[in-house]
Amino acid sequence: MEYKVSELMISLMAREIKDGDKVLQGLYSPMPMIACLLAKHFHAPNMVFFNTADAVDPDPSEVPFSTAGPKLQENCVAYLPLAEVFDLAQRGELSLIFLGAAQVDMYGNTNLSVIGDFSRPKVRLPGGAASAFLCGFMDTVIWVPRHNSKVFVEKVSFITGQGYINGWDTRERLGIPKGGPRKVITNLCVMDFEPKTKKMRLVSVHPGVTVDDVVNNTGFDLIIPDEVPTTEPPTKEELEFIRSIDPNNVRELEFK
Amino acid sequence: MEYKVSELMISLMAREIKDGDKVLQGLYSPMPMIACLLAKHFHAPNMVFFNTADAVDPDPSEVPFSTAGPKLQENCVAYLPLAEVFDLAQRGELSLIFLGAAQVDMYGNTNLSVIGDFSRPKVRLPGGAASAFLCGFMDTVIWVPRHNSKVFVEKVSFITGQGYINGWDTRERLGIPKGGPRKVITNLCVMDFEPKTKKMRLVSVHPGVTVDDVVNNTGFDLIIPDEVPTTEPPTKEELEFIRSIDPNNVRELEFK
Amino acid sequence: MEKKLMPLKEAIERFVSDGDKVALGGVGRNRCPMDAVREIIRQGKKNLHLIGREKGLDFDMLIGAGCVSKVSFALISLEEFGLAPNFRRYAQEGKIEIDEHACGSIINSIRASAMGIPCIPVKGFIGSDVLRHSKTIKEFICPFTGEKLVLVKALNPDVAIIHAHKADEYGNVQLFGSPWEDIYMAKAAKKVIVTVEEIVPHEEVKKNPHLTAIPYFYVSAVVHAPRGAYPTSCDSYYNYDDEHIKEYVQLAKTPEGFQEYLKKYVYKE
Amino acid sequence: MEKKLMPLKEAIERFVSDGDKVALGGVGRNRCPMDAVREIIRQGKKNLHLIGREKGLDFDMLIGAGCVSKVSFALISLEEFGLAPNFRRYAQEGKIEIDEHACGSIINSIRASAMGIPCIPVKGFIGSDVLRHSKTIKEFICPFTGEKLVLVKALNPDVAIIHAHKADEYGNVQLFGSPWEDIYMAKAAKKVIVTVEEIVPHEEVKKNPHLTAIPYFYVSAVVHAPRGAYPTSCDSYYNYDDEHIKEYVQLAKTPEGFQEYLKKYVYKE
Repeated sequence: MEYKVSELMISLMAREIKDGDKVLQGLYSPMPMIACLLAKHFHAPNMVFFNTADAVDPDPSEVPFSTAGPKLQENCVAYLPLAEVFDLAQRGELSLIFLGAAQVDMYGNTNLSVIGDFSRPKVRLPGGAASAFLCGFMDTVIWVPRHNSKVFVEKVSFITGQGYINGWDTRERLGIPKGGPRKVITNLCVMDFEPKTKKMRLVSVHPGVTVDDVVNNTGFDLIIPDEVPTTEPPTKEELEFIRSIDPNNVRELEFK
Repeated sequence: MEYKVSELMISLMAREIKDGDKVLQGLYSPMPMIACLLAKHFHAPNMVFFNTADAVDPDPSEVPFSTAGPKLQENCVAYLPLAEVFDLAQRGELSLIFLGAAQVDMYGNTNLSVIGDFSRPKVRLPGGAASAFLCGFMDTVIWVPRHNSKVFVEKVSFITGQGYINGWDTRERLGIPKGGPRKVITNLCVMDFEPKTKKMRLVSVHPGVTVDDVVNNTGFDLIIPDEVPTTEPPTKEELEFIRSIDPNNVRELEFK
Repeated sequence: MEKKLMPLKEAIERFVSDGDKVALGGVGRNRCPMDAVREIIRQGKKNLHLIGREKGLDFDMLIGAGCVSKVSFALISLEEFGLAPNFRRYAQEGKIEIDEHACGSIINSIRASAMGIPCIPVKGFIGSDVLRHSKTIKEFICPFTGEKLVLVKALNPDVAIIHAHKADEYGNVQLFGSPWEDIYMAKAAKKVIVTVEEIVPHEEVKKNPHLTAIPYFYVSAVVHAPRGAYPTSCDSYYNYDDEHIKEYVQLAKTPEGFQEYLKKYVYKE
Repeated sequence: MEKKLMPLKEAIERFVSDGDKVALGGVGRNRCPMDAVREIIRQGKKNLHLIGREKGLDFDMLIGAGCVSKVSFALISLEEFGLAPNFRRYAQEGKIEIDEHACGSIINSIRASAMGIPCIPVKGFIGSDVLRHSKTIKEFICPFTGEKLVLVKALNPDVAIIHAHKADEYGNVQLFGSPWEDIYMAKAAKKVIVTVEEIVPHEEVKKNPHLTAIPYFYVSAVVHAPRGAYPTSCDSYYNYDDEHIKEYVQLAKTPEGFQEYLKKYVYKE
C-alpha cells in the first residue's frame, strides 16, 4: 500500500509507545497527536494519553488542526491541567514526550530559542515549550519533518532542550538523573544514540532513501553502522486508521 | 434579654470580624462557626466565610456538631480545599482565624501539643491544627471557654502557636513579618496585648465578673488598666439569630 | 483501561504492606475510610506510618490496634468527645513516633509529594516549637527575595486510602462536596485505594469528564463500600453517628475496653 | 457579595495599568481573551509585562501594538502559520525584554504565585541554556534529599485576564473543558478580569457549587463577552477561525500591514 512520509513517521512514532506508557502530546504536534491515537488504537490500548487540550484519553472522531483544539477533548475520561501532567513527570511517571526542534546537534541537543545571540538574535524562534524542563529528566523522541544540514548542525546556537550535552557522561556529571533523547525520527531515517559516546547513530533509512542521502543532509558526522536496514513501513491497518482519523490531512501540516 | 456566656463569647468573636474580611473557621470550633455566621448575617455581609468543610460562604439552616460536618456545605457558592485557603493566607489575603489553646501565656503563646516533655509527655494533647503555620504570619483571636490559671500560665510547656514569643519585638527579630494574637476572648473577659511590651492586658470584664475574678484565675501578671469597662452584651437580634441557627445548643459543647 | 474493582479484603492485602506510609482521607469525623481502617486492623498490618491532617477515630483505632509505629499529623482528636484515647496512651508511653505538623505543613507536604518535588517553601512556623522538634521542616531563605520561610519535606505516602462518592470500575473517581486533602493524597501516593458509595457505569464518567476528580491511572483499587465511612459522615449519603463515637470513647478509655470495641465492631465483620 | 458585572471598557480601564504584569489565559489559538486584548490595544496601555505559557495571536498583537515591554513565556508561535511576526520583530530588534521559560517553569511560577510562596522547586533545566540566561530560575539543592533541582521565582502577576464559559454577576466562574493555567492565574493575580460567554443567575451557581472553578472573591471584574475569544476557539461554543489567522499572518508580515489589521479588526469596534 502506498503511503506518504508523514504516515511513515506517524507509524514510527507510534511504535515508540509501549502498552501502559503515559505519553504527553504537545502543542503544534500534528504527527505525535496522530501517533498517540494510533498506538492506543492498536498495540497500546492501556497507554494513558495526555494532550495539550488537558484531556485524558480523548477519543476524537477526527483530529483537529490545532493540537490543543476542542476536538481533542472528545470522549475523554477527565481533564487534567498540564501542571499536573508535569507533576506526574516530576514523579517519574510520565514515560515519553515527542519534541520538535529547529536545530539538533550530534548529541541530541535541540534549539527552539534563537539563531545567533540571545539578546539580539538573528532569528527569534518560538521558544522550546516543554523542552528545557522535560528534557532535563525524562525520555524524549525528537521528530524532524525536514532532515537537512540546516537542522542537523555541528553545534546548536542555544541548547533549549538538553540532549546529552557534550556526550559521554555529561548528563550524569551535571547531576541530571536520567532520560534523554531516545530516538530521532525524520523524513529520511531513524536515528538513536550510541550508548557510550552518546553520539547520534543511524538506525534505519526509510524505503527509497540511501545512507548517502542521510549523510549529505546531516551537518555532523553521524555514526553509520556496518549494516543499515530499511525502515519497516506502516501496515495497511495503520494507514487505514491514520486516514480515517485524519480526513483533513492535518498530518501534512509540517510538509507544506 | 438573658443570655449565656457562650452567646456573649460568640457575639464578641463576631465583632472581631469586619465587613469584607476573609475569615477561616477551623475544626472543633463551635463558637467561631456561629460567630462567623452571625457576623455575615449582621454587620459583615461581604465577609468571605471559609470553613473546615471546604465550603465558601455556606448558609446552613442550622449548625452541625462537627464543625466540618456536611451541614456546613449548605447553600455554599463553591468548594475550596483548605490548601487553597492557606494559599490565600500566604498571599496575605486571609484576615483572621480563631484559635483555641490548652495553655496560653502572657505573650499570647499557645500550647496544644504536650504538657511535659515532648518525647514522653505527661499529657499528649491533640496538636495545634493550623496554629504553628498561621500564627507565624497572620492575625488571630484566641478563645478560651474556661478561664483559669491552669490555662493562663506563666510559661507554656510548648509553643505550638506563636504569640509574641518573649514579647517586645521578638517576632520582628525572628523575621516574623506581621500578625499575632489580636484579642483573647474568655468566659470571664476580653484581653488584648499592650503594644510595646506585647504583654496581655485586660480590656473588659463580662457583666457580673470582677477584675479580681480575672486576676485570681490568671497564672501571670495581667496588665490592668485604670479603668476596666464592662463588656458590651449581645443584642436581642444577635441572641435571636444565634438561637435560631443553633437549635441543638452546639454553642454549649465547650462548657459541658 | 484495567478493571480495578475488587473486594476490600483483596485491596488491603495487595496494596497495604507492613511499614508503609499510609495517608488517610477525610477530616475529623467526616468521610474517613473507616471500612478500610477496620480491614487493616483485621489483617493485622504492622508498623504503618500514618499521614493525615486533622484526624480522629481512624488514626486512634489503628494506633490502639497496634498497627502504627509513627504518625505525621496536625491534630488527632475526637473533637467534643475529647482527646483521642489510644493516641494519647501510645504517645505518652513513647510507643509511637511523633512527627508533629501544623495543617499548613502536612497539607503542603502532601501537595509537594503530588507535585513530585522533594520539598516546598511554606510560610509561618518560625518561633514555634513545632519547628524546633521537626525533622521534616527546616528554615529557608528565598534566594530571590531574601524572605525567611521554612521548607517542608515531601512525605511521599506509599498508599493513600480515601472514601469517595462514586467511581467507575476503572477507578475514575467522582468526589463531590468537601475535597479536603483527598485528591492531593491520591495524586501523591504510589498506591491508591478508593472505597466508594456507588459504582457508576463508565459511560456516566465519559458523559461528565469535568466531574472526574481523580482519573483512573492514579488508582490501584476501587472498592464498593456503601456506608464505608461509617460512623463518620459521607455528605449527601449519611451523617456521622455520634452515639457510636460516644460508645467508642467510653470503651477506649482502657486498653481492655478498646479490645471489647474491636470485638464488637471490627472483628465481627 | 459585590456585583462586578461591567462593560469591557470599564474593566480594562480600572484593572489594567501601564507597567502591570499581565497573565493571559488560554493556549495557542484556544480560549484566549481576545476581546480584552483588543480593548487593551484600543486604550493604548504601555509597558505591560506579559506572562503566559504557549501563546500566539494574543501576545503577538499586544507586542505589535506597542503595549509590551517584557514577555515571560515558554513559547510564542502561530503554530502551523509560522513564527509570531511581531514577537519575532520586536525580539530581534531588542525592543522587548525576553524572560524565556519552559512550560514547567512558567506554570510553576504561576502556581507558586497562587500559593503565596516566593519560589518553588522544579525538576529539569540543568544543562539548558534557558537556565543560563534566566534571572528567575536558579539552581538549588534540596536540604532533605541532596537532590539537585532549580528554584523558580513566583512571577506574581498584577492582573490575570481569562475568557471562560459562564459566570454570575458576582464573579463565580464556571469553566468547563481544558483548564490550562487559567484557574491558577486567577488565583495568582492581584486583579482578575474574566470575560465570559454567558452570564448565569446566581441561583444556578448555588445549585452546583462544585462547578465553581473560580469563586467570586478572586475576581475583580466580570464582562459579558459572547465570542470574546474570537478568532481563537471557545470549546462547546465555537472553533478557532483559521481564515482570520491566515489573514493576520499575511498582514502582520510588515509593521504597516499589522497597522492595517488593527484598523480593520481592532480600532473599528
